[in-house]
Amino acid sequence: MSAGAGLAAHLPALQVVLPLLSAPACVLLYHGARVWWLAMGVSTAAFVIALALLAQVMGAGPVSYALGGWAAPWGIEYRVDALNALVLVLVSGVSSIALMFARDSVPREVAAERIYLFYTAWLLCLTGLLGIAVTGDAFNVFVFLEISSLATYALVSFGSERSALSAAFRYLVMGTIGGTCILIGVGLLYAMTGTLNMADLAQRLEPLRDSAPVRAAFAFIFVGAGLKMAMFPLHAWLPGAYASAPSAASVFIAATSTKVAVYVLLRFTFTIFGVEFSFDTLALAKVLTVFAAVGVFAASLAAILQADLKRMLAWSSIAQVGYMLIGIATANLDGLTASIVHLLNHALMKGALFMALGCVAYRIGAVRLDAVAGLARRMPWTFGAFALAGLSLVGVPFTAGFVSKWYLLLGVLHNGWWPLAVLLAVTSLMAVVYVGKVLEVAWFHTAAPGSVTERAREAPLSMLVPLWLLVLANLWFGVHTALPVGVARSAAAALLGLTL
Amino acid sequence: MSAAVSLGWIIAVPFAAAILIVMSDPRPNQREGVTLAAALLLFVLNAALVPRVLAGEALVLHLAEPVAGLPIALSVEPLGMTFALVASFLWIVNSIYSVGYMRGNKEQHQTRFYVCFAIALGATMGIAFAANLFTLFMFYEVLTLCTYPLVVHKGDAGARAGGRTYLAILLATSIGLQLLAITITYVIAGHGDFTPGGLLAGRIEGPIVGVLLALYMFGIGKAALMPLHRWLPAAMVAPTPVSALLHAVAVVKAGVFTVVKVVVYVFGIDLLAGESSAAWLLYAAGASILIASLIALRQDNLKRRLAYSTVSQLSYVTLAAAILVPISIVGAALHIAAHAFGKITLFFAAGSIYTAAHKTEVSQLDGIGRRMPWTMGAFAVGALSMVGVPPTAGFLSKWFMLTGAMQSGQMFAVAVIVASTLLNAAYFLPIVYRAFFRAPAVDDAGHAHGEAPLPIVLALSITAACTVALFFWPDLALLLARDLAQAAR
Amino acid sequence: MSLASVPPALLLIAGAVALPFIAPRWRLLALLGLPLAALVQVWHLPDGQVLAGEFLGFAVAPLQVDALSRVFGTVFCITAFAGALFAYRQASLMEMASAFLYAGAALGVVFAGDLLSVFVFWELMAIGSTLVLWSAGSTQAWRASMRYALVHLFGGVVLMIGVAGWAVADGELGFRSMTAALDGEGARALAAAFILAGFLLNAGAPPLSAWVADAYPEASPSGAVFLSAFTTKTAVYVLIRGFPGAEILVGIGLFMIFYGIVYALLENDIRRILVYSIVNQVGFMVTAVGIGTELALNGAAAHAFAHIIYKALLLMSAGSVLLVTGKRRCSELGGLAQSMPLTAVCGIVGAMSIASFPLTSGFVSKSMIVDAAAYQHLALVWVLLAAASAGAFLYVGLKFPWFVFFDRDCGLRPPDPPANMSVAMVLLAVLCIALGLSPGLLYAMLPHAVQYVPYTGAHVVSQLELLLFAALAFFMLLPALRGTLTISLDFDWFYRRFPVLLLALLTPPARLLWRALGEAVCDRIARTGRHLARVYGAREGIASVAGSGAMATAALSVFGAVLLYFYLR
Amino acid sequence: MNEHWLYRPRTLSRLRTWGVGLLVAVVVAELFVTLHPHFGFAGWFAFNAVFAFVSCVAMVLSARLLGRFVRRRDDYYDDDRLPAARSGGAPASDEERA
Repeated sequence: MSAGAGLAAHLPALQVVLPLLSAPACVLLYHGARVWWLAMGVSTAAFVIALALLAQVMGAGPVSYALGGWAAPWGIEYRVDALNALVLVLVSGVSSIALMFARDSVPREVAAERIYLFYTAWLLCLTGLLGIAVTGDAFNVFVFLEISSLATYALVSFGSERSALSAAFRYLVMGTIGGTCILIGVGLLYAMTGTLNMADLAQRLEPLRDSAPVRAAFAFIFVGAGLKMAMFPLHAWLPGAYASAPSAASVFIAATSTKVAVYVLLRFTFTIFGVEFSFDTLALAKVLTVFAAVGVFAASLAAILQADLKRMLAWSSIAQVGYMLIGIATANLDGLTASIVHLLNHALMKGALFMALGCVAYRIGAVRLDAVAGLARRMPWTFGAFALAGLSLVGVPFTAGFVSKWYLLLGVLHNGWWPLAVLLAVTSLMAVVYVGKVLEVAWFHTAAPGSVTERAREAPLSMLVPLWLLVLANLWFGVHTALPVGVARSAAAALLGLTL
Repeated sequence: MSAAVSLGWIIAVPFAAAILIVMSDPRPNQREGVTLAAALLLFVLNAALVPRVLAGEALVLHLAEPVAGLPIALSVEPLGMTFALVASFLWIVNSIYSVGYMRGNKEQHQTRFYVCFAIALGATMGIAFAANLFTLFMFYEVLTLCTYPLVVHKGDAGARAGGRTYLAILLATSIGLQLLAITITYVIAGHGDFTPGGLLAGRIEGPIVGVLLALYMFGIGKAALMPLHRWLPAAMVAPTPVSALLHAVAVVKAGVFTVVKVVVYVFGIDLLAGESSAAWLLYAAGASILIASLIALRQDNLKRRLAYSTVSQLSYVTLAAAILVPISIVGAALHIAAHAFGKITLFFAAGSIYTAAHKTEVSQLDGIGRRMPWTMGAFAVGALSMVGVPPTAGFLSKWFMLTGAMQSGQMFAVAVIVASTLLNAAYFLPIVYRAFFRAPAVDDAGHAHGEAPLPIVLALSITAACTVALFFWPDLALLLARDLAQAAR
Repeated sequence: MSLASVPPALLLIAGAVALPFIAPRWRLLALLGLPLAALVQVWHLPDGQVLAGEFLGFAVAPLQVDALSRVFGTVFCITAFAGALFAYRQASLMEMASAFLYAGAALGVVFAGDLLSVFVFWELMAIGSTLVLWSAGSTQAWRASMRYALVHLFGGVVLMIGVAGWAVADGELGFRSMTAALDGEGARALAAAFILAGFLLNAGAPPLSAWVADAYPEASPSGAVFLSAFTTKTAVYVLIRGFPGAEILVGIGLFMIFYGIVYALLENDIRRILVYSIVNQVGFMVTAVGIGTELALNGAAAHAFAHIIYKALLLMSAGSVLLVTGKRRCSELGGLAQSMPLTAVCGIVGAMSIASFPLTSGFVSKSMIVDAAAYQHLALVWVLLAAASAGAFLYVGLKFPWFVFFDRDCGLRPPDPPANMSVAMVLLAVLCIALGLSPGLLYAMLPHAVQYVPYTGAHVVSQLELLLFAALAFFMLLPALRGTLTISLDFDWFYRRFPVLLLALLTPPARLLWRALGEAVCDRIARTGRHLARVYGAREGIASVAGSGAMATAALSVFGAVLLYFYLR
Repeated sequence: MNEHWLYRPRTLSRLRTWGVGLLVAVVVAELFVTLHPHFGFAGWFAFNAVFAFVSCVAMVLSARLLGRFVRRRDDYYDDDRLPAARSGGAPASDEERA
């Protein structure tokens, strides 16, 4: 009992420490299968912990945990409220499902003797992402960001194609710039306030709002986060990275890393700098809407014109990030709810889509449009899943995608931003086009005679199960919206300083 | 059985039927038996509702609320009742017809055909009884998706091309424009429940009204308002029963039904009548009536000619709604029923000709009326109804449209009706003349054929009879339509 | 609906529907029996509303009887009977059924007590007559019938607009005189005007008079008989009931009279001559309705009665000629009296009647109209009517019989037509004479009491002068009257030729323009597409995986911009 | 001789004389009846005769005059069709089908 209670008290720490410690353990275990089991176990444990935390938060309000017993603001505080609880669940959950998928997928794409390194990187990445979400310390955010980023570069570089290395390198360069920006930003804040604890920062910044360094800090952090989340003009690293990473890694990264960056932006703009400073003084909304709007449109258009399907999905991810930014820009309850729900929903749909492509890659290697001609008749389950997830991406009612898009439209229209509403409609149509294109080719075109497609079989169960888990999640959260919307709403309310 | 419950059943029956049909796959008789039974049951359930509707009972069934503020609910109102009655009755007839047609032409994938058909009817019922915009939109999309397999039934390149156009236009318009319009409505009004007098009444004014109206009218692609009509001719690659029940009744009527619902229950005719920015609809509808007729004039393929005639006839309903006086709303409601009976008869005839004589072009029909007197007789009745000549149903709706037009002094509408009457005659009468008064062309003097299989002849005779009967006994349709006009006030 | 109140219309329409199912040997019985039964019913029905009900929310009276409707009902039944007798051996089953539908619809109109019923039967009549035309089977007949059908559907819609407007303006649709409303203002006036227009179109009034001469001559020999009887006369009937004394009708009527004469004078096709004379004679009736006195209205009704009979007779004899010779042009005929005396005699009787020779039906009816004008001291009208009477003798009373049965011998020696046709002709010829000898028969039926006495010495003498000197003019101008192989353009040019010309004129430039536009648009689209593909597509432009250096600079420039922005705020 | 009696020269001349006689007789008859004209001019002697002759001549001449403008060869309309015909809507004319 007391043990249980004690454990419960240390959940925030465990959330990070567990994957952190098990990462080196992977190196020791070495053997591929065993490593997978470890990673799987740890990730699942992390997922359970995250759920427990979410339950706590929704029950008893924000949880604060002083690392090493040093009370904030001197020590490092782990602070969990609805928002980051949700992010924790998302990250750990996706990681677990992606690992299920990875079991058979990875050996196909990663040389056997390097698999254990792959999972090590995976766990480190997980650590970083969870850490960013869980910590209440600005500098700590930077540290974990770097951990996750470095791990991610590694994961990308495991890709089988030679382009993977260059993509990873490019990602590294941009990621480092982003990291540095954030570091400088945090440094400036520390210089001005002498504290790194977020809550503390928020208070001490009150008087210094109009000072140039604070504005600079804001700019640094904004751009830094923007780089990490591939906000439109800063997106160039993403397509290559997602496209050339191993399928399982693509699933994991695509579903999580940008989301966490969005979380960081939310945290800083709302919790630390505060709404009125960010939106009234600096009129952040303008910048965001411009970047987001252009991004959503350009990225969707690019997605339509891609021949490589993973690249297509990567572009659509950039567009989706744009949606989240629009939601943030509205700075009203509905808009923010939309962004936060979309963190989750986009993870679900994009995860599913990348998994489907993983299945395709598993069977026929290539994931180019022309290669999947007529494949749907050989892999109906895979493409059935792809279709459903695609509908969710488009935002058809009764899929998760509809929920977030609906709230987003509400938020946008509350501010009377008609043009944006139209833009959303148009880009949804573009989504119809690029998803529909794939489906049409896969269902109605005929395979080139003598191609691998003709001999292809349905993907193995071990990959279909996680795939369909995500698809069903898409449908489930499309109908039972109470849970995600509820959490997101309270999170949004907290960010806006409202009380529901 | 409480009314609300029976509402639930009305939605449930077709979907249940679909499942049963799947399960009875290898056994055609059982499969078609299930279809027929379901159709009958559905019609009975609908008919049972009529007295309650006429009594003015408000029947609401709250199903779920997936997203806060977006309940999925059903409710009965006169227009929906009319639509549901017509659709469910014609489903019976069409099932009889389908049996004859699908077997007569030895079509493939018949089970898939009947399943999709049942689902389509379920969706149609959902549209007819939707209590709010969101529910309606949802079933609207279901209808689009579940009719797609029917359109591409043949599976060849042509069918796929047609299906592509079909899906592209319907999805694009509904997701791109209609959903946006619906959202805007929810934001402005706070809810999307259809309310007599219009749920936007008094809430908006100025150019935005015209814009929103445009979003709706072009968002409702199924109403085939030009230039968004292309999907309808494209859908003609489908087997004739599909063209008949879905693309002359269920799907297209779902479109104009939504149009009328939007005009009456979302905007309210007073709001639109008072708003100059909404005036464009009348002219758009008129233009699409005339242009479609002119195109129909030049089609030699019988089904295509019928398709374009449908496009123009659908815009009749839009036009009637756009006249914006209660009496013309009556016309709109009546035309939904009247055109349904007439046009399904025409399509039945086309299918009958195809089955018996394997002819698809108008120019091949010389003297066919002597071999297939019942088919072509029914065709003649349907044609007269399209022209709007008594004693056929078409006259009723035309009468109320004209009365409305005269009442509101809309001389443009009057002129359009005059012109389109002549055009309709110009492209339908030649067919009748050929069939009955020309000697059969020389080439097929050799191979003789008689009437189509009995189920087909039976079906088209029934619908033709209904087309005439509706003229002599319009009372029920009229009562429902008048109630609708009341709600419009 | 008890047997006593069966509408005469229903008898014929039901007959039309049933006809195909009746065994051939009973058909003749049905064909001759039904019109007689209808005739009996017409006289058996009591006055006033026999059937009444409610339709589309309006009180309707599908069966309402008074003297006026009885006059027309009677003559329609007689014509249906004679027509059936004349037709039944040659005409196709389809034609007979159509003719009965047509006649039934006409009966429906004259016994309709409300505008809605009038309209319904009006449209039925259009359908029936179109079917009669179709039954002729020739391609010319087909095209003419399409024009005919479209013109009449147009008239139908115009009428419907009027009725709808009347329903809105007046609230109820009883079929009464609307002359007053016509002179008034606003919605009622508009509605009345539409109704009048609809009626006049069927009467063959300008500007759309051309449909009569365009369509009727294309019908089969028997078809023309039916067609000549019903459509235009129902129009006269509804005018008498709906617009008595509407001045505008006088002008329209006079125009029709002289239109008929002039075009008939130019015409070569014998049946077309007779058809132009329909317009001319209906013109007399329309004028009478315009004059609007009791005498004038009596005259209109009486003249309609007489006209239907002698016009049917004329078309029968012309039809017989066409049937036995296969020729329809004056210039190809002549001297047929030698071999078909009966037809010739009947034709002459008809010609005398239409010229309103004393002792013929035309004399007793047309005189009423002319004198009605006189009694109203309408000098000009009277003069024109007198001239027209003379002209009538000239252009049809003489031209038709002379060029067909006498004049130069065309060398043909065809026999008289089959017995049934001859009998029908004789029947009608006898009727013409009978009415001429004892006008009382006719006058007794008329809606208003009649004190009119046609046979005064003065009247007879002056009429004879008029006619005989017209004859003198005819023979003196004979060369000028010979038929030529020509047709005469009419208003129908505007819907027969003008659109074709317009199309021919506009198509090439339009096509060019369209192609040009199309190419322009296509090029633009293609170019935009290529551009987009380059900018957003796989390897270059936005989607390019730029070198890390480029990316870094891009990122930094963005950063610079943002920083600047936040400073300047 | 087999010629029909109507066409014997004697008949014709006889008819002509009878006709002229008839004309004269009708005019003379006017002396023995009392006209009661509604209009003054109608009372003039032989008014109807003259009026009929003149007006008929006038009508014929005016018709000829109009004829100059409206007369066409009687195959003038033969190539016209309903628009539907161009798309096989209206039946082709017999000569085409032959």
